Amino acid sequence: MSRVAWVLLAVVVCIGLVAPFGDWERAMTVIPTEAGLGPSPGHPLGTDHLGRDVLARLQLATSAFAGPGLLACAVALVLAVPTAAVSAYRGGVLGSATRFAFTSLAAIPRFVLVLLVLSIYGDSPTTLALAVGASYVPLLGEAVYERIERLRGEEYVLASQAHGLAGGRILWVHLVWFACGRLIGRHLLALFGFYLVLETTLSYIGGFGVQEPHPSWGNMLVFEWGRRSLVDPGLLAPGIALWATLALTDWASESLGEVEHG
Amino acid sequence: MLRTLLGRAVLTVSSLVAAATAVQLLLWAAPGDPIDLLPNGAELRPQLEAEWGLDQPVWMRVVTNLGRAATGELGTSLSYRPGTPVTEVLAQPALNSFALLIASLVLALAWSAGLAAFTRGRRQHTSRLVRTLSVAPVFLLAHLCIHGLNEVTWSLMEAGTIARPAWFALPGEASAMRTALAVVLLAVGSGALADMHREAEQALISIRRSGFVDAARARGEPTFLLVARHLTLPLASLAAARTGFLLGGLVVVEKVLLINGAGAILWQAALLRDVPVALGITLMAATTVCAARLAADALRVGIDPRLRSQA
Amino acid sequence: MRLLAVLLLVGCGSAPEATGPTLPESWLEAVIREPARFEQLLVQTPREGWVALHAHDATTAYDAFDGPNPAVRRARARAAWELGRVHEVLGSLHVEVERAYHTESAKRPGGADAEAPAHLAAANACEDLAGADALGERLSAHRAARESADPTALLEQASRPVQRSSEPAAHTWFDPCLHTSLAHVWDQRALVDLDATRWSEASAWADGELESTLFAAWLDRTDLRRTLDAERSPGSFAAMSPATRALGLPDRVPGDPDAARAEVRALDEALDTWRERLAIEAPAEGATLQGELGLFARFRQEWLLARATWALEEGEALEALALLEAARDVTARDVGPANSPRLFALLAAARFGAGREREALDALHPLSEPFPEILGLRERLGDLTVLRGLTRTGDSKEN
Amino acid sequence: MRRHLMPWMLGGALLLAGATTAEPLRYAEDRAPPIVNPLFTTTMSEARLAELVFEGLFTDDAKLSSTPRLATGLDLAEDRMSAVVRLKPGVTWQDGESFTAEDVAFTVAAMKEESTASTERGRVQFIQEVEVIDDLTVKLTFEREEYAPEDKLHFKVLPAHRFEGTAVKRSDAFRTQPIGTGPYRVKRFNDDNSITLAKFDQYHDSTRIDEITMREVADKNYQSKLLLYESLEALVRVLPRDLATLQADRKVELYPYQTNSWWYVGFQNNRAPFDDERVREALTLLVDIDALLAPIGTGEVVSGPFVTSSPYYNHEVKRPKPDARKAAELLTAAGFAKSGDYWSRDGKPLTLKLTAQENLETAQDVVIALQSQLQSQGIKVEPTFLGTAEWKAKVWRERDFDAVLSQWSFDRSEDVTEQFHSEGKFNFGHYANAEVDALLDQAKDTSDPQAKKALLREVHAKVADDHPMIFLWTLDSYSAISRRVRKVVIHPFYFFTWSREWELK
Repeated sequence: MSRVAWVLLAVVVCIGLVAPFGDWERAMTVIPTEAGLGPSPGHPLGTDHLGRDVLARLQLATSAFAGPGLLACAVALVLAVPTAAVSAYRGGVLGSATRFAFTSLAAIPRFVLVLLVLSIYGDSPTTLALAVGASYVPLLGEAVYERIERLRGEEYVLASQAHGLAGGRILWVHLVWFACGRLIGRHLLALFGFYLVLETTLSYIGGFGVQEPHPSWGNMLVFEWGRRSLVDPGLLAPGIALWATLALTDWASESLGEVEHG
Repeated sequence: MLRTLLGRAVLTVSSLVAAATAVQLLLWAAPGDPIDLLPNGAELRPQLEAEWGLDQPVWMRVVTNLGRAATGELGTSLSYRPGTPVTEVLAQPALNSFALLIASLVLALAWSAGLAAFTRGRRQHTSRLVRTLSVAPVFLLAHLCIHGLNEVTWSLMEAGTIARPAWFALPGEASAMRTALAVVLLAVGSGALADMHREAEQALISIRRSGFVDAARARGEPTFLLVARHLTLPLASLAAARTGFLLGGLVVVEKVLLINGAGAILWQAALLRDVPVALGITLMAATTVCAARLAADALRVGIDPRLRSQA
Repeated sequence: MRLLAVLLLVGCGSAPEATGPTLPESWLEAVIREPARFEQLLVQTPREGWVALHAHDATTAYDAFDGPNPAVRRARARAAWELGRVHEVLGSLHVEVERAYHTESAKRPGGADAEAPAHLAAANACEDLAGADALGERLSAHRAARESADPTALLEQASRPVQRSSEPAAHTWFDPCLHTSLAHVWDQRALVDLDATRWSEASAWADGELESTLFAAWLDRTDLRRTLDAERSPGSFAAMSPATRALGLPDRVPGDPDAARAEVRALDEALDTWRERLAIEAPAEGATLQGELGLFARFRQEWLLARATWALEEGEALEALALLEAARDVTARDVGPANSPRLFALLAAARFGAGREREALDALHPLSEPFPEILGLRERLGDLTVLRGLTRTGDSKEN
Repeated sequence: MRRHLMPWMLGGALLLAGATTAEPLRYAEDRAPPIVNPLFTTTMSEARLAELVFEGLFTDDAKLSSTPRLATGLDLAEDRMSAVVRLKPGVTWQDGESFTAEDVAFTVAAMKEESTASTERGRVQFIQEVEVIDDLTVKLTFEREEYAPEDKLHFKVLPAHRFEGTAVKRSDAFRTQPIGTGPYRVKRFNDDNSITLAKFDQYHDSTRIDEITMREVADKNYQSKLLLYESLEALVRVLPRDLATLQADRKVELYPYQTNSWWYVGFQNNRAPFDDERVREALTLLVDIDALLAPIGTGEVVSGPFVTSSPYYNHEVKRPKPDARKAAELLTAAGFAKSGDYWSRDGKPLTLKLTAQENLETAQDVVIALQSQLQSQGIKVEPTFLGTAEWKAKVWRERDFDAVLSQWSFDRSEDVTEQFHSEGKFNFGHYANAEVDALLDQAKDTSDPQAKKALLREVHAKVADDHPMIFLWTLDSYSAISRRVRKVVIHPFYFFTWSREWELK
């Protein structure tokens, strides 16, 4: 089940990454004569009230979260994992200082922090990606720190130190890659899901995030609401696509699941 | 016992101060002059320069602001409610948001504990169903609920089966129905219920497998009360951890359901770049999270005899 | 006159049944229950005439209904009657505008407008053209048109002002009696087809079958005959007809717009129940005819126009305005099957009566395409609007 | 125990305001008026709200001629250069103070005050001096002979005692606690941008509806749904798209409310490249206006600054037809060349930064359609949507834009001087044409209606020829009011002038 989820998720992300370079004339051109059409072979999901093809816009909307979402994951990975790993492995003052930093930053709810950053630094996809990535650092850092600190005292770590293996190799290969690999993977998937939720929320409520005429699943939902009957697929398509993609991230993370021991 | 509690309190307060400093630095580190950010910046420049003390070095500004915040003086709103002090702007809305938060926290805990007891690590399908339902973002659930509810109620009213409910379609004042909807959505949406259910389930499993429960079962005593008492501890720390997430969801729920809360005001303030109000709300959110952590620690020390003996 | 009207009312107070009115004689039931009669009518009389009349294009309808056969002549009288009504309303409006213009300009700087002869603003100056010598050579055109019932000469001169003096500014003055004469011409043409000289003698009109009643405000022939005998003004035919009383409408409260709106709602309810009953009982083809031609909507509008004319004749502008705004199909912008030209003419007259000259201009705008001769009235009404606005400071806002 | 606790907590703690006793009249606007201060009224929603809270010396009666309101009468001097106005005794402001001649003098001074920069200054230009004779009498001296000064004394009177001086600032505290003499006082500014107005008990006249609530509902089709749900009693502007459903509905009555308004895309005429008339004309020729109008409804395309039914509309000036070839010629003449798929000049593509009002749904549709059209013609369009406060700052005061999409509404005199005179206060695009200035001045002074019509038709022709704006259309505009509201008569511009007579069953 989760393998299928991974494949589908990869497809969505690929469309999102490739989309900005494609020619999305059908998604952006306003053709009043074709306004508000129902599903038809030419327009599988019909057209919105300005005559733009809904399916094309649905695909183009993936570029609103695919690229920036991965950027946010990269930022979180780069900022959180090394600091947490090194400070957990060293321990001592550095360890408790990093731990204190993580707990204090975690005191500010992520959504509030992102909104604050947007209001100060302006509202562009890169700023949003950086803000979301940075706001996730405490959560990821805390998880990695806790696990490595617990494993530091394990026999096999002490044994490899005794064998004279280089400290760095032990830390990065054994501890971070083998022990925390799945944990970090799960967190990054959750972060990608969080970025998707945040981006669609911002563009749904308006004022921030992707604005019309550029499509996002959030603003597409608002744009057509009230103009068509509830049963029309073109109306709920953005909502269903959003829900399905989030479900995919959740099922995919099942394959990275671990049995919590003890 | 008192000493560990005091230690924890100092740690939490200092992390709150650190968080507040980080947020202030965020503002002063912004490129250019923060006053240019404001739409009516030019008009307010003299008043702001004095109030924010732009001439002083950054750390001095941070210290003075923290001093003022400690005494509860958060400056005046610039563009959201120009001229009114932030504390006055946030008084009533903060109360509404707080009540909403507590209600949804309690509801989420109740449901996740109930579900955990029901699934107990076995019923995989139910947990996957809960996860799939809960993964939907709060705004999408709110959107579907409002419009679905309106359409269904309207068709029922037109068919004459029900009278016109008071809360129906944009009532005059906030209605119990809309608040109830907000609480439910906050407790369920954006993965809240799924995460809490998983953690509650793991806590329940570990307690049931632990030694003293087996011993009690051997003695034939009812284990339910024992398990319940020991479950409160992980649930408390779970609640403290989830407060941060729920506060984030609160902003969305209040904005979409038009509830007069601090979250909705944060959105407006961010849009209007009303920095003092936005900082004020961020500070309040951070304080709530730290207070929740402190409460969870106090509860842990209070209940768990082992911790008490170590002190 | 008033006594006769009351008599009419008392005479037919039949209580309407619960399932809505049953008027088997009415043209609505005739067309919907027996579509064959409608088809037969289209065979007997020229089809294009009825298509044009349905589309409120009375001039084309008048030319299409050509032939000696009495049924065709009765149909042609219908077209002439429609045009007569439009011009009758526009004619009286133009005279009122002229009079208001003179009284207002007298109060303004520079005194009354010297160009336009004041006596032409008298109430009935254009009716009998007695004192209309100021019209100069136009007067002979008027007299010739009224005798020969041929409007072409008048229509050609319609867009040229009677007088244009160069200094100080190009002062133009249009012939205020144009529409009144056109109304006379078309009424005369209609009466000629009905072998009568006055409307009260035109009871032959009621002898006709469907051609006298189709798309009209009166529901059946007896309705038409009673209205003709009641010597009411031609514009308000059927306003008080017994058949429509059978629809169970509340009595008229003179001058009360809310009562008028309640009357319209009662009419809507009665027509809805009637249409739903007919939709069940009538053959499918009849129902499709009603759907395509919008027969009930047509009757509703025609009756409301007659009812509004009656209110206007009694000087109740706000009451007429309420009826006309309810009569208008707001989704159709121009003159066509959905909106009669009479509606826009009456709307302009009612708004002018309520002191709203600028909004009266809005109402006349859709008529400028089908009735280009309305240019004179629109210019004069524009003059009056500007005159009344001279002493005001303009106010403009966004959105 | 926990389950039982929940409903009580929800019901008790969170139910905020108590149930209101009287049934309010609830009407919806697209945008809530940010400022309730007649000195700075710029939008129709503000003018409508001011009509409920404030009053002028005179007002319009049902036949739209002037009738006394705060005044009881006016004696015009022999030489028509001055007039003595007697005020109505026993009138109190909504804060209990009594209304005196001092307030009239203050209002005129505040409007004329340079630093206040009031948008209403044009309406008191004709008064040279105001002299307070006693508490209830004031003498006005005019700049020129006046024939019916009461027609010009409809501006709203403000309470002198609520202001420090005649130089009033926009952010003056009055904006959040407005005090008038009108039938309703502002009871509460709610946080969902709705405003509750309660009946003013000591009002010097009668009014029948106890409470009026103004709600901001930006989403147009939700507005008409709310009316059908009976959550609203009145909609000020109905979209043409909803006319069919509302007309068929038995609970709602439609009233025409045209306000002589027309939509436009206004260029900033003193900012390159839009200072070059050829560029402006080229852009006008690249736009298919009918295709822009189709998605938002039915209306009529205009070729100049008047609606087609106006006495000043010049029917000889034909509306521009899309002509890509001529546009290309004009652009090349202006030094642009089409490289790749965009027109550009010395390396920079021709970009139109189009500013429009935020969450005004119809405006958003027009901006998207316009961007799509121009994009396919090789012009880059960057839309920005501004909130009300930002719009006022950016467009009205700083005039910092390439092009704006907006709509002007006019009362019966359709006076376009403020928009097209080089010194006009609302001339955001810095349009300046000496001939047009002369024509407008002559039209203001003339007393011959036919001369005024000819002059303003000439203005229409000249402005259309200069292309300071793309004139779009005038929409069919109706307001929909529930049938529970009785005795409804709407003022063609200010809407609420006779709301005193309305009744709510």
